[in-house]
Amino acid sequence: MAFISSGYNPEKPMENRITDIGPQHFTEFLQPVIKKNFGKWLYHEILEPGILKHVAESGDAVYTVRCGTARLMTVSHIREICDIADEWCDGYLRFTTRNNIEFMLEDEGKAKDLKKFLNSQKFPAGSLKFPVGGTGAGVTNIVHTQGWVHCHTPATDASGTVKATMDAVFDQFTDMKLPAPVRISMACCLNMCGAVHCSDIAILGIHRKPPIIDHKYLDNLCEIPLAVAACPTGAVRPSKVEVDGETYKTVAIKEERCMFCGNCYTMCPSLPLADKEGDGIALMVGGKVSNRMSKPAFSKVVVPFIPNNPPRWPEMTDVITRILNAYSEGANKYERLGDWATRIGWERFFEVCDLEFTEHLIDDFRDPAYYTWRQTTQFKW
Amino acid sequence: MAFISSGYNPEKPMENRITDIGPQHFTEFLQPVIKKNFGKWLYHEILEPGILKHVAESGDAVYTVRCGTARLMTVSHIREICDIADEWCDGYLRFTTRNNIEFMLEDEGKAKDLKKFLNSQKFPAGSLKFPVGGTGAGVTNIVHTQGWVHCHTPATDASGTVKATMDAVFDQFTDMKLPAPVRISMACCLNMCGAVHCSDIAILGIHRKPPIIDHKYLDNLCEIPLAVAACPTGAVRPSKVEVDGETYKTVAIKEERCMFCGNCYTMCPSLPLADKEGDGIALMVGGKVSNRMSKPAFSKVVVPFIPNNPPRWPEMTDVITRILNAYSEGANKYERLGDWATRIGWERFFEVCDLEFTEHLIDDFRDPAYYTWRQTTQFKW
Amino acid sequence: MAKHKTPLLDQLESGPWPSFVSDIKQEAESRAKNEKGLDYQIPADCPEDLLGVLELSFSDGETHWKHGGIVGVFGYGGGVIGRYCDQPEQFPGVAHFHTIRVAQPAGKFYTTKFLRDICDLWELRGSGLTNMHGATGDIVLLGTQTPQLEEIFFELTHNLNNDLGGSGSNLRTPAACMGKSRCEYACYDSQELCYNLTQEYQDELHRPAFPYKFKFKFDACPNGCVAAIARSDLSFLGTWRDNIRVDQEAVAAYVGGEIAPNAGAHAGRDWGKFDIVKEVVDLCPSKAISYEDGKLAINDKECVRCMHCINTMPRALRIGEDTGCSILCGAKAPILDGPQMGSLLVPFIEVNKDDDYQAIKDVVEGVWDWWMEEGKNRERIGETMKRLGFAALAKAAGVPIDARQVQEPRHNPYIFWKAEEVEGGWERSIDDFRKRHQR
Amino acid sequence: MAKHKTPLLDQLESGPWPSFVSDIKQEAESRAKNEKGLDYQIPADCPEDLLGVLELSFSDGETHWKHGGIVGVFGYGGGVIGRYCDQPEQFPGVAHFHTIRVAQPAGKFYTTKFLRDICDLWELRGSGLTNMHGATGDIVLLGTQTPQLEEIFFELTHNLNNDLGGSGSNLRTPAACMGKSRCEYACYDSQELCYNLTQEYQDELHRPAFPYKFKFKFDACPNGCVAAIARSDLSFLGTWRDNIRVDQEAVAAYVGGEIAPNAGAHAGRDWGKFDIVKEVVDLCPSKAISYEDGKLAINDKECVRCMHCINTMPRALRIGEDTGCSILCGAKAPILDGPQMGSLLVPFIEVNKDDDYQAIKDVVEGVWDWWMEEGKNRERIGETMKRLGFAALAKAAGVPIDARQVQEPRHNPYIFWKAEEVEGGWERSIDDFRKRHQR
Ligand code: SRM
Ligand code: SRM
Ligand code: SRM
Ligand code: SRM
Ligand code: SF4
Ligand code: SF4
Ligand code: SF4
Ligand code: SF4
Ligand code: SF4
Ligand code: SF4
Ligand code: SF4
Ligand code: SF4
Repeated sequence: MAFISSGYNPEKPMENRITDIGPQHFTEFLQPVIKKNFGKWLYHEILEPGILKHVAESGDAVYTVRCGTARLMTVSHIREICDIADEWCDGYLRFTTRNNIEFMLEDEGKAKDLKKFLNSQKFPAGSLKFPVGGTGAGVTNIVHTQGWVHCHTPATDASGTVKATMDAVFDQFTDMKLPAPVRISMACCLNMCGAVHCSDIAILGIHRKPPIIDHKYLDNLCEIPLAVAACPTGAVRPSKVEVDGETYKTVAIKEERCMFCGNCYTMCPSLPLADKEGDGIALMVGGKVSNRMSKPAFSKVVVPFIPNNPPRWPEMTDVITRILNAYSEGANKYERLGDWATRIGWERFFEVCDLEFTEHLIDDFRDPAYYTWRQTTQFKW
Repeated sequence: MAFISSGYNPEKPMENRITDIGPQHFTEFLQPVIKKNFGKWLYHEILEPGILKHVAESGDAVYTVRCGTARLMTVSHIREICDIADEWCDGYLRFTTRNNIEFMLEDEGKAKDLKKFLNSQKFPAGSLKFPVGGTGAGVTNIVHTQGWVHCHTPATDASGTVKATMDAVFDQFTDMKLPAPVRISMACCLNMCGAVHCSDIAILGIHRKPPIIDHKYLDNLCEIPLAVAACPTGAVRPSKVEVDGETYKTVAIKEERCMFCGNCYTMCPSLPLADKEGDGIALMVGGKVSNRMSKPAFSKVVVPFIPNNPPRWPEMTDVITRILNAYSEGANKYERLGDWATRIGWERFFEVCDLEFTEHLIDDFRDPAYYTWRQTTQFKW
Repeated sequence: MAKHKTPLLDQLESGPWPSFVSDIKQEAESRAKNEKGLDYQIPADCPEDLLGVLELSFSDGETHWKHGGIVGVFGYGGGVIGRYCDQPEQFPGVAHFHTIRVAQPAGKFYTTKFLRDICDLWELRGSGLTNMHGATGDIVLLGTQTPQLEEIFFELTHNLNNDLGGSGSNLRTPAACMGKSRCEYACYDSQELCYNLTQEYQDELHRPAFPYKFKFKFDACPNGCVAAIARSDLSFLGTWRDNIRVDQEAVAAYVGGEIAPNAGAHAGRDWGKFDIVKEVVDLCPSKAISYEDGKLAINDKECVRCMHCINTMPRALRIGEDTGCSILCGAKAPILDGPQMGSLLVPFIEVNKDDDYQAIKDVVEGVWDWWMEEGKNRERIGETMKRLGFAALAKAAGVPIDARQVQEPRHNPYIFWKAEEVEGGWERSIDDFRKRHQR
Repeated sequence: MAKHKTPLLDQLESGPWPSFVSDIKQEAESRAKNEKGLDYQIPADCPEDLLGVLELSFSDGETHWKHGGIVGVFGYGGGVIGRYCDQPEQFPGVAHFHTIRVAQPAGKFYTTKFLRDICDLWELRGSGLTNMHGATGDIVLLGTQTPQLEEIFFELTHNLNNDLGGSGSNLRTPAACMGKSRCEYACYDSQELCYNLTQEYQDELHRPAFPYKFKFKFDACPNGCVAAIARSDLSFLGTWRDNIRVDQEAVAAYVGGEIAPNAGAHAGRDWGKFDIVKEVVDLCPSKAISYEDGKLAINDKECVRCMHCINTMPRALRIGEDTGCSILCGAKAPILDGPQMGSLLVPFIEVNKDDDYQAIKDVVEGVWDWWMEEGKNRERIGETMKRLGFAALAKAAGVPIDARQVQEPRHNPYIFWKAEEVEGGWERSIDDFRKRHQR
């Protein structure tokens, strides 16, 4: 490999340097009809799963074909997407906030043709490249994180759990037969980059073993006070330890105080948590973000632990489909998953989803825990 | 005065001693029809304000006439009550959990006569001795505390504020024209012996000046560690102070951390809080206890401070009647005050009650404060 | 004529509501007259001095009572609240002014005989002033002096066959709603359970052994007339497991306007004709009721037993027959960390007098043992359970974990797993780990 | 043929959903073939090594990535996440594997030209793998080595006219919903405001000066399509102050079944005929809607602008015309103290491009100044406001106190009064007090 210079001169880093320009202005990227009718849209229709029609005050209409992606995508794949956009959409496209691709066209017939075309594109091993769907009252793409593909703190994989889940709920992606939209999110550790704290269904990687302490190296690699300060439960304290006859400055961990958040590990690489048997998945449900009818709500933990069972995490997808089915049968039209569970009562939720309620599902973290306990005699048998 | 011995022998305290006998069994005190139909009641009716009729499976009926009291009552007054019970009710009566008296009769006509009689009894200066009412959808007697009559920590008086309030809402005691019962409670300091933390309307005495420290005497009168531990905000710490050339072990108080709860004073008489200008009343509303329709709920502070203005606290009774009127006009039948405020929104509550919303009404005490802030864009103009 | 001028208090003699000022004045007068020729054991003019010191507070806006010293009766750690005036020279009659808490009978039913005995005792040996009743439920005798305490106790126990109530870090005097005595909603005998537990735990009531105070209250149904859910460390609320009993004829009578809804509780205003759909069906919190073709149907599996429909149509609807109580734990006033309602610990327990309520006592004692072990000084059980977690309490109480104990599951994933729950345990070696993961 | 056997990953090639494994394999193949004859600046086989290390994780259940060192481009404190493999000998292609966050255009609209340029750059200088997009909103370029960082930055800024995104204790890359570009519900131009603030605060975005990370997100209406209220320290949600516009003819068309409710979002199941009372009137959270005689009436004063009726009948109902946004503060994931949604700080503010959004910037800067002054290290603003109180934040932001900021007033009476608010102040002498009150 020969180093190819971009023009950057390491000797004079400030030479020709361009900084602080931010992204380009979004209007550079707007499809012409979109640009023309900017701020003048009148209404929309979902013509069929994955196809939206937006009509402007001018009478103009734009047809959007939405399709799923794996988010983790290669430049080969992006180029293929560009080819399609060039051929069908004059070189314009967009990504949604949930990592779907939207192709915008001006002709309804062409939009429907594009949907057919997209649905016919497959990877050699058989999975679809561009499944159309994700609109209306169904499941759309999963917001997720890095997992074992790129992060140092995950308790599970992201891309793998997401692929397994989307395969399992694929029908709900292409149809619109649920009572309301169901948003699934995934985060591979308690940092929750996937912001699973407010999703209808959330897949969350969790650790269950306290950090192992790499005493010999800790003081070299970490700022002990930062590691101590990082622990929300005060489980970490400075300490000295003798290993092989030598004394090391290090930390000690009150293991019974640990709730496996990994914060200390974020600050200190000598405190790894990962463990094949300890790590796995918690499932949370009933969060939402929109202000429609009910207020935004947090997700609640309903399954405290499912072991990692790659590549397809069948125990996990089994529970997810069970919850989706129970919701689909029980909820009213327009009713989000959490609103349904609240209406029927969480005691009933566990019954109809055939889930076990265990002590781990009762909040015991800090004062606000109290607000999740039941302070009434109102409950169901 | 000559000491009259009861028979107790101070030399031999254990002689003849009877202990741990508790109260008498309640059946000793039950009126015969009550006793006969115990556990066999079928239904009840409120014949008119203050008169209840309970019908048993046997067909028996008992008529109860309920009347208000000042709670702080003398033996003369109790004897007068006994006279009435002897004359009308074969020597039986009861007190309610809200300090009303109930006279039970077996004849409807006599019950109505008794009501008339009770309503005609007055103290020489004009107030009624036994106003009949307190049933159904109205205001009943106020649960309250000691105030300046007997306690060392009050920030206001109890009997006085209660008398002023009951005079102001007297119509609501004798009629049943509110949407639902309205329970008023009174507590003269943050200890809240009146349990005002869950009342439709709560009158609460509050201090607003940090304790004065009686440095010279503190160490003699108090256990310093207990006083330090008592403070929920950690405002109190051990300290030494020089007064008049002598050094005293005492405490220091971080005044800006004080929220005037009086806990330190409970533990240590050398830390008095009482102050004419500092002390006064906060009003809270919207709490409830019953599980009917909605869950039990805490009262919320809606007026952070009203100065003590004895003997009649007119500013306080003015706000109370304003709230009652707005509630009476705005609420649905069966709807408790807090449920009404929640339904219309607290922003609207302040508008219709013509109350000012100030920063002091925004919770800033500990983590749960967050749950009272608004985490949605849903609000009213 | 009065010993002290009380211009401010005098203003509280007007207005319709019973005036405590007028009442105290009448007592003062009665003691001054002393028609019975009693040899008052504490100053005869103490009611006047009480008015005097109160008037002083009304004018200077501050209390004039000091902390009580440790006063009480031999062998008991509670029942008396010591109290001293901070202006004893000005108000000698109330210089010492202790209160006595007398255990009230469950449900507060009385004979005049009993009350008159109390009055006689208190006129002679106390101020003649009382609270009927204290906020916890006791008969509160307001103001006496130390030498009278044992005398009063002796007379109470020997002549009135009655004990003192609680104070201090004890079990406090339990209280019950009137329950089965006169209420058709009673799901269990709140008075009997109250009486039984009060007797069973006399030792805990009289001798401080707890970290702090502890209260029991007994409501025989979810209406909560003794406010148990808000005001007692353990709250016993009646409920049922089977179906609400419906009398369709009576339903028709309500719909037809023959019976006033809610037993006539709203008679003071014209709310229009009773509308069963609007007033009952639509207001059911769990939407368990339907009304079609003149028939009311309740889906009892969905009912949360809130009492609304029953309260509204007491002649048509009755509580179920498979009754018992729910136990909630931890209610208290806001000191120190904010107010708490009771949290549902036991969704349902039978209230069984035949075995002396053993199942209930097991729960009570489990809770106490744990609290006495774990609770800090001056920490209410509600605070202990917040600090150590609901599951720890449930375990201590021997109560199985149940989804009904929560309003909703936890929002955070901060689960405190234990080593024995995790495959392979927690023992791991960094060297093994480093075989798989280089530094 | 593949460098590593990946039997577990291979199982993820089946099933309908797009397989990232198949995609990575296609990239591996393309790089192996290298038809364009590129001189790959990082190992050509890095996609294969990525599959290899991932397969290892799939089989041993643990990640094989180490903490990143401090890598980045000169003068910036963010935009690059350093990452190293803990088995570099086995997987040399990914031994160093840093990600680059590239600022995405507001609303994520693209031309293929721009995307192809990114692809060319990343094929040459990176792994060829990306995330479209990261959870914050960036284009995430997945995997390159340290020497390439400045080169990539140079090409990005010079050739693509685009900057890096945020990471570290900076302002993070702001994100917006598609808003006015294609949505009839947009109450303000979320993309323009996002763009403007991003440009205004480039310094805060690139140079860490905050206690911790800080996120902006812009939703042009309360539907919240970019999840601002849950995922940004300051959330800007569109709203309006006047009336919902009603087209009664279109209402009739919905009722008549001519237009599918909710734009057809429920077409996959037969939910029966549209019932305007059940589906709209009854579901309005503030019961502000009535439907009588074929006319829909909205009591706009009671409307809380939840969007439900508009979402359900987009052709009949439109948002108001006096539009702007609400600003909420403090949303974050649960680390450390539990999750937070944004709390309503500014009920309504005009979104005024004419004065360059000055009013909004005043709020932003007030919040920042306070947080930089008061915030502890690694404390999100949501935690600071919890610690110091909402009123302190409002004051710092220059926002008046308003009942709309709370869901309900405080439950505890623990008000921190200040000396200057209390008549007579706090200075008192114990001697004066003792004149009134003896010890
Ligand atoms: C790349 C990304 C996940 C993804 O796959 O999309 C990501 C990846 C990381 N996040 Fe994140 N976060 C990402 C969006 C988020 C979000 C979602 C959002 O912004 O909407 C959140 C939740 C919202 C929030 O901010 O609270 C999030 C909450 C965290 C946290 C917890 C912060 C907290 O205050 O609660 C951490 C821990 C930390 O900062 O130490 C964290 C830390 C990390 C680090 C830097 C790990 C670390 O401790 O050093 C991860 C680097 C992974 C890697 O190797 O590339 N990340 N992180 C997302 C950024 C991509 C982008 O720029 O578009
Ligand atoms: C006598 C008393 C019980 C006792 O053991 O002393 C009692 C008696 C009755 N209550 Fe009560 N309640 C009594 C205190 C309470 C309390 C406690 C309190 O106020 O501190 C509550 C809880 C209040 C709260 O939620 O804040 C209480 C909440 C109810 C309710 C629920 C009302 C609601 O709308 O939420 C009912 C049902 C009803 O009113 O139909 C009820 C119903 C009843 C009935 C109808 C029960 C019956 O069938 O006889 C009784 C007559 C009601 C009436 O006065 O209209 N009772 N009731 C108490 C009278 C207090 C007084 O003097 O005014
Ligand atoms: C007499 C009574 C008020 C009344 O006028 O009725 C009362 C009076 C006092 N209470 Fe109370 N409490 C009384 C019922 C209550 C209640 C209501 C209840 O029991 O339903 C509560 C709220 C419920 C609860 O327990 O939380 C109550 C919560 C407190 C507290 C705060 C305790 C807490 O944990 O939050 C204190 C402070 C303390 O214990 O240090 C307190 C302390 C006190 C003291 C002993 C003052 C002290 O700090 O030493 C008061 C003595 C006053 C006096 O001079 O007589 N009192 N106290 C009530 C007892 C009468 C009775 O036995 O029937
Ligand atoms: C394209 C996208 C915005 C973007 O800038 O990329 C978008 C587009 C639309 N959203 Fe959204 N929403 C988008 C993410 C969201 C999110 C964010 C998320 O899921 O993380 C939410 C909040 C979800 C939540 O509450 O947890 C969201 C909550 C809504 C709602 C409220 C739904 C509800 O029942 O609560 C509506 C109203 C509706 O569906 O009628 C809505 C409505 C719409 C409309 C109808 C707006 C319009 O008039 O065009 C768009 C088509 C909806 C559809 O797909 O059926 N959009 N929408 C996002 C598509 C994501 C995807 O690929 O699936
Ligand atoms: S959620 Fe945790 S493991 Fe996953 S990308 Fe974020 S920080 Fe890394
Ligand atoms: S994992 Fe979290 S709780 Fe456990 S020691 Fe580390 S920082 Fe503390
Ligand atoms: S509320 Fe406070 S001042 Fe009043 S009686 Fe109770 S402890 Fe005393
Ligand atoms: S009054 Fe309360 S907050 Fe103030 S110093 Fe005393 S204990 Fe602390
Ligand atoms: S709590 Fe229930 S049972 Fe007891 S008196 Fe009240 S309504 Fe009757
Ligand atoms: S008791 Fe309450 S929940 Fe049960 S049916 Fe009646 S109204 Fe509904
Ligand atoms: S948030 Fe509102 S304005 Fe923005 S895309 Fe979603 S629906 Fe449209
Ligand atoms: S926007 Fe929501 S609150 Fe307003 S009228 Fe429509 S449904 Fe009701």
